[in-house]
Amino acid sequence: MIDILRRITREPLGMIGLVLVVLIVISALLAGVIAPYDPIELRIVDRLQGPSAAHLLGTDQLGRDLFSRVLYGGQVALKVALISIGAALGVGVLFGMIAGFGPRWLDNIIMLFFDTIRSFPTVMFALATVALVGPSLETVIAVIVVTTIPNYGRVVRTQTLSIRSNEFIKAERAMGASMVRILGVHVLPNVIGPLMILASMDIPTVIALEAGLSFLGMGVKPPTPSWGSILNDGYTLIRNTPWPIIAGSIPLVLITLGFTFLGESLRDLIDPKLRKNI
Amino acid sequence: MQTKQRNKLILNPDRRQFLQTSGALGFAAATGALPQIVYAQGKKILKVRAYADMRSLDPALSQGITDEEIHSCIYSKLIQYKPGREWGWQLDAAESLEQLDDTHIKFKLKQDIMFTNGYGEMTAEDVKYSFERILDEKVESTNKPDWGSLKEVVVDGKYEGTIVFDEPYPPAWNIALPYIVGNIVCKKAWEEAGGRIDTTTPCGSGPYVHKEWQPKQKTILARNPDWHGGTAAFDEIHIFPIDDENTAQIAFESGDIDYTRVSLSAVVNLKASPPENSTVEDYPSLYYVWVGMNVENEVTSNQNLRKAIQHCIDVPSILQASYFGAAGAATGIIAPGLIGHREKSMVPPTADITKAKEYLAAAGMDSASVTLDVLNKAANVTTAQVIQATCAQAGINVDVNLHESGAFWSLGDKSAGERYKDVQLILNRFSMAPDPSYATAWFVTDQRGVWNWEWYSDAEFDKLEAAAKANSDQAARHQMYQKMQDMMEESGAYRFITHEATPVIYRNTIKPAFRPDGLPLLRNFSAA
Amino acid sequence: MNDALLTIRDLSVHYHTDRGELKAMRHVNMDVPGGSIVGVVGESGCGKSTLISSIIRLLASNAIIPCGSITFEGRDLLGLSREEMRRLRGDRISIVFQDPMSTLNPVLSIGRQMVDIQYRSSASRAHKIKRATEMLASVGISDPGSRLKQFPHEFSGGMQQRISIAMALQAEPALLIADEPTTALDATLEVQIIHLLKKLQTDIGCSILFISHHLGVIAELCDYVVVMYAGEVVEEGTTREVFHNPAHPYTERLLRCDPASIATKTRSLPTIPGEIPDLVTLPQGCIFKNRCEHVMTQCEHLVPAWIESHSGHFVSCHLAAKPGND
Amino acid sequence: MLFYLIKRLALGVVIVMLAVTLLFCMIHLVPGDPARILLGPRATPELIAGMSARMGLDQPLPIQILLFFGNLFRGDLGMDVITNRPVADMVFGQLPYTLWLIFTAIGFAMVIGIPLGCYSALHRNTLIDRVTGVLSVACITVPAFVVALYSLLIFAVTLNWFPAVGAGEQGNFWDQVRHIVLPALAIGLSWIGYLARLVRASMLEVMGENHIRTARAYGLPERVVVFRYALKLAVLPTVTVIGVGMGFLLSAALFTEIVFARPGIGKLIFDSITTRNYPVVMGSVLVSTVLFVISTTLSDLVNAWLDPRIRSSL
Repeated sequence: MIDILRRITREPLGMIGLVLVVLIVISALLAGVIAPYDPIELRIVDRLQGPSAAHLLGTDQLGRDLFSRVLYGGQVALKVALISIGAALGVGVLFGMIAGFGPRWLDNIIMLFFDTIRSFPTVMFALATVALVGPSLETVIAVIVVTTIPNYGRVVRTQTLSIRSNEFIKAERAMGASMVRILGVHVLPNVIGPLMILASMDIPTVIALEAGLSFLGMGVKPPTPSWGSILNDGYTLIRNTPWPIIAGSIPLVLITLGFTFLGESLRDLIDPKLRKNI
Repeated sequence: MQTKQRNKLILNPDRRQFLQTSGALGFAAATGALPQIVYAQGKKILKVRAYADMRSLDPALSQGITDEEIHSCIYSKLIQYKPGREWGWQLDAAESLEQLDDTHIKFKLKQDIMFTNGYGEMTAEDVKYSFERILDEKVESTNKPDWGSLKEVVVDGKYEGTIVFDEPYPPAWNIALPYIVGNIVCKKAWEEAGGRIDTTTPCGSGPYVHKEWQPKQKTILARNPDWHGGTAAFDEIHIFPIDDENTAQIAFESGDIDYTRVSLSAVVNLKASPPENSTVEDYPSLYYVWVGMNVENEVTSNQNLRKAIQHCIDVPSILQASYFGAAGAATGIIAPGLIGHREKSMVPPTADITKAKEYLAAAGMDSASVTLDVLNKAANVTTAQVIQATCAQAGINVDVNLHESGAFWSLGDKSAGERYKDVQLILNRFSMAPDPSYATAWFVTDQRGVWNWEWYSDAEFDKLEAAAKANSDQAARHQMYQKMQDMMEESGAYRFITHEATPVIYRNTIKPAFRPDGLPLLRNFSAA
Repeated sequence: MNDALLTIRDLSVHYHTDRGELKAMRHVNMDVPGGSIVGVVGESGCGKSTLISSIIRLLASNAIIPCGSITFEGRDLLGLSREEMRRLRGDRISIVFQDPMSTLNPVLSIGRQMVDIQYRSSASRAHKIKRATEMLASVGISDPGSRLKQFPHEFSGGMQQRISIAMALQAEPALLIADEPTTALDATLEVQIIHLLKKLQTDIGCSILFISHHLGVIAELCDYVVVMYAGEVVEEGTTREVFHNPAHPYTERLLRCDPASIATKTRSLPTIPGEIPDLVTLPQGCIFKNRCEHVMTQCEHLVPAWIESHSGHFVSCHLAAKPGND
Repeated sequence: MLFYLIKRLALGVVIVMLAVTLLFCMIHLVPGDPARILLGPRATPELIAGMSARMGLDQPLPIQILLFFGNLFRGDLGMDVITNRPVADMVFGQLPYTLWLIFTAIGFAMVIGIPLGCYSALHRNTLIDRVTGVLSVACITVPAFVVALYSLLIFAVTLNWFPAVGAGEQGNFWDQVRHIVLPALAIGLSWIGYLARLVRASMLEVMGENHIRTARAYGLPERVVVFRYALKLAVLPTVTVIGVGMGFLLSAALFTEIVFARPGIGKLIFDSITTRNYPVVMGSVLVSTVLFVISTTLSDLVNAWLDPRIRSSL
């Protein structure tokens, strides 16, 4: 682990990625300490200001400090990303393994469901869900979980299938090893690497999705600060002042850069195919 | 942007009543179109924006202001709204029009008004058919209430007739004759079509004819060479449905259109540096935005709590934050310029936290927690957050629930389950036509659980509402409507916010024509 | 060995790594005489692959060559431009790789690949196809004409290796490098491939540099053998001399722990206790000292010299240098 | 091969039916009475009941589903109760605009993204690789609506190179082309970045494979090695991603159709969902899931065409 970290820091892009991710995570966690203002406190007299020493990224239409909102928005983004990807991973791994190791008919059914979910345009699924339960952080998370499960499930299934046909697994099954043991001991460790890489590259996608949903007015509840809702407000204000949309875009771009570079250098390091050049 | 779209459809249906759209910004407003004159291929073309796509060419099935903007170009009415800053009307197909008594209006058509496509001359029979079909159950017109107590139209001659009401119906002059249900269609053509039409029309008699509809792209109107009123100003009018106000403004700036409503947030900058060769103008609007409180809900049934909340809501802050200072505070549900408008509200626009705390104490509470349901449009969300912040100062915690439009508009619907009981505070916005009866109709006892989501009920209010609609004494009506708003406010179930505003921008190559509420009268647009 | 086709002198190759310079190959000397087969033997990590890569100049991007020369047909390969080197590859020097299943491009037909590598020739396409067909036939593939249209995955591993050999020899190179061409194959196939190579070598008259860890194959095929350990050549001589008279303890151990080597096929090199030293921080003295049964005091500090223990038989060991042994 | 196609299509039909059924159930649960919303506040209960009946909403759920499939079988997607037009006409009237938009966007993305990815992979860790890396990731992130808006402000308003809104004059091909450039770029930008990263990664992977070493060992010119031997393999994942990406593309199309006021199926779906115009929702969802099935099948076929290993496993 430490070895991998050390190797990442030797790659300029990996280093940038790591620094960005650490920076964003820390600033989100410490938002309460760093943020110069209360992110939900209104100061209507100070509304729609450009960047200044007092307000690094300016203020929004309610006079709230955008820099503080961006910092706190990081908490929402990370929460959405971690919870939804964690849950999607968990369910995806479970279903993927069942599909890979279970009987053929079960595999077919699960894959059919995965394909069905994927065939729905995400936005439509989100719209229907939001209409059903109303916009909130939990809704966003639920939508993301459901729509990303197939991604992980498929990877796990493929890995499981290939491991299943391995000689040593066959031998172990013949010796009566339980399914749970085989999955836990042989399959899980094999899929965890690729999944982690996939997940780290999915984090920005998920965060962007939250922003998109907020843009359609289907994101988090006010006054919770989220990058999507900052962008959303910014869009309607854009002919008045560009600052809110810029403030909303910056963290989104940074976190995507961070996780993508980190994910890619992880992959370059872990994937043996790429590694042999080193 | 978000706002735009989702509402659009909804808006249309009710053009009159509520508009939900985003509230402030704009989409809501049913603006229509914007023009620009293009002399392409030697043709003079007016290009305007509508906030939504056309739905029907049949006035009976008209679903809102966008449809009416088209209908008023291709059909004639006895009278039309007069462009300008004050509400008024002018003759169109009628040569004369006269209120005989409280329940009879006598009209005489101009001669030689020809329907297009060879359908012949317009007669009093056509007027009778057009008006009475609105009442016909089989036509299923949702615009039926606009005709109030219309009984029948009696034909007195080829060109003459009498409109007969069961009881006095003064709103006819404001919202029936010059508006949607006042459009005159050709009896013969409509009967041939089976009594109603959809998206093509057999004939019209207005300055323009309907040439083509490209769904979600544009509607094209072309000059009617045989128009009785002279020669229409443009060879063609192109109406583009554009939901998003940012996009509409960009379309204007890039020269794609000649006129549009613009968003309130852009107005300040536009006025400071308007695009070359264009004019920005402010018009008031008739929309009314208010916070309603459900008097039947366990929490908000406490009148003192409701009054505390009334005093907690700081309208000037909302006007700043959500409406960019471009709209004024509302004193009730009836906008300035209309009969029944109140000069001031009983609870001043500015919040009074001390008073709120007194009411809270009177309610026997030192703090409270309520929910506020809002439609997920930018302005509404901003408003909700201002309310949240000021209420917190008085110890009232407001939990904001966002809803997308489909869910929002069924919130208080008692036929859609039990959800209506959970409504506590609701930020609402209705549109209306220029007669006060249009506004008060929703707050009577019968409307509880339909559109009266506050469940406000007062026998005296109901009585006044019925009487005011049928009273032809304008001064008396004025007082009655003022009184009704007083009653609403006193109940504590309403906090009036604003009537919004309609800022428009147009190219100086055209001379636009607007109703006093800033909605375009396309048939009156001309080249500068 | 004077009129050698390929001469390697004092060749070192290092890799830049996170931990520092990895000295993968150090001061290697070697000759491949014309028309002969030279075997290179050693366990994995001994620098065999680096050796091949440096001859054909396809080293990884983090490799550097601090010293040495590679002379082929009188030209110093290290001094050639990339373009000149590229022209040499596949024409005068060809190579057959270890894992036949991944050697050929999976999405192009065999015929396409065999025609492509004749790009230097100005012959017509039909002629090139004919040439490819002949080559396939010569490596024992039946119905070569129609099989040209097939893709690698439609052939077995042994077949694919035959195709690789056909491709490598198509241009009748002067030097064929065979990098463990039989490791991935089973014993019967291995024998077939060995015989095929030998036959073709005779027909074409080329030299072969044959890399293997399988002593039996080396013994059967090669005229000369070079033993590598941890990036150094530790012994070199005729096959007969080295096998019957191993002068380096490492060679001795190799032969000893694989007594049946000539008959039995092994998947991996016979195991010798101990590990290869860290090539980033090289130990002082003899590189083999930590695993040597005969380790002596001078081995600790002194690098053994490269000496000719018999005529044409070179070794790098203090034992060989002992006066008594002379 | 034929068998495979038949199997795929049968599976596709099952997926579509499953999706539609799922949607029916969701619709059933979603609050908001479509008839009431469509007719507005002045509608009487009778009018609402009449419209509900016309939309088939007064039937029990299973009957609604059966009716839908029954009509579908006869090629009937139902009628839009608002404009009284067949839903099929509405959907197929809007579909071409979205398809052109998506194809153009993907075209941009492939023409720019694939070469960019190749270049980065072949010049790994150079300055240009890093700059394109940062740029392409940044492209991925910036939300389509922001790109759309700024491209309008820059190219339509300030520079006036392209028209701002709409899809152009019907029948005027050149005008339609001019209208598609900005929206296609707005969607395509993130795909340019995405494809560039993807191709870079798979190119790096392919370039590390043994057969590339073989090709080089035969002295094949680098040009041939890269474009004939490596690229074909490197684009395989791209094809799959584009095939599966149909859902994302439809979503992205929605945003640009809103901002550019373009006609299209994304907007049709969005509008009909928010107004609870269920017949239109069903029709357009059906078509979009069919699109997804077709595009994944197509991408599998293209992969099979490119990769003989897949071909022979079909």
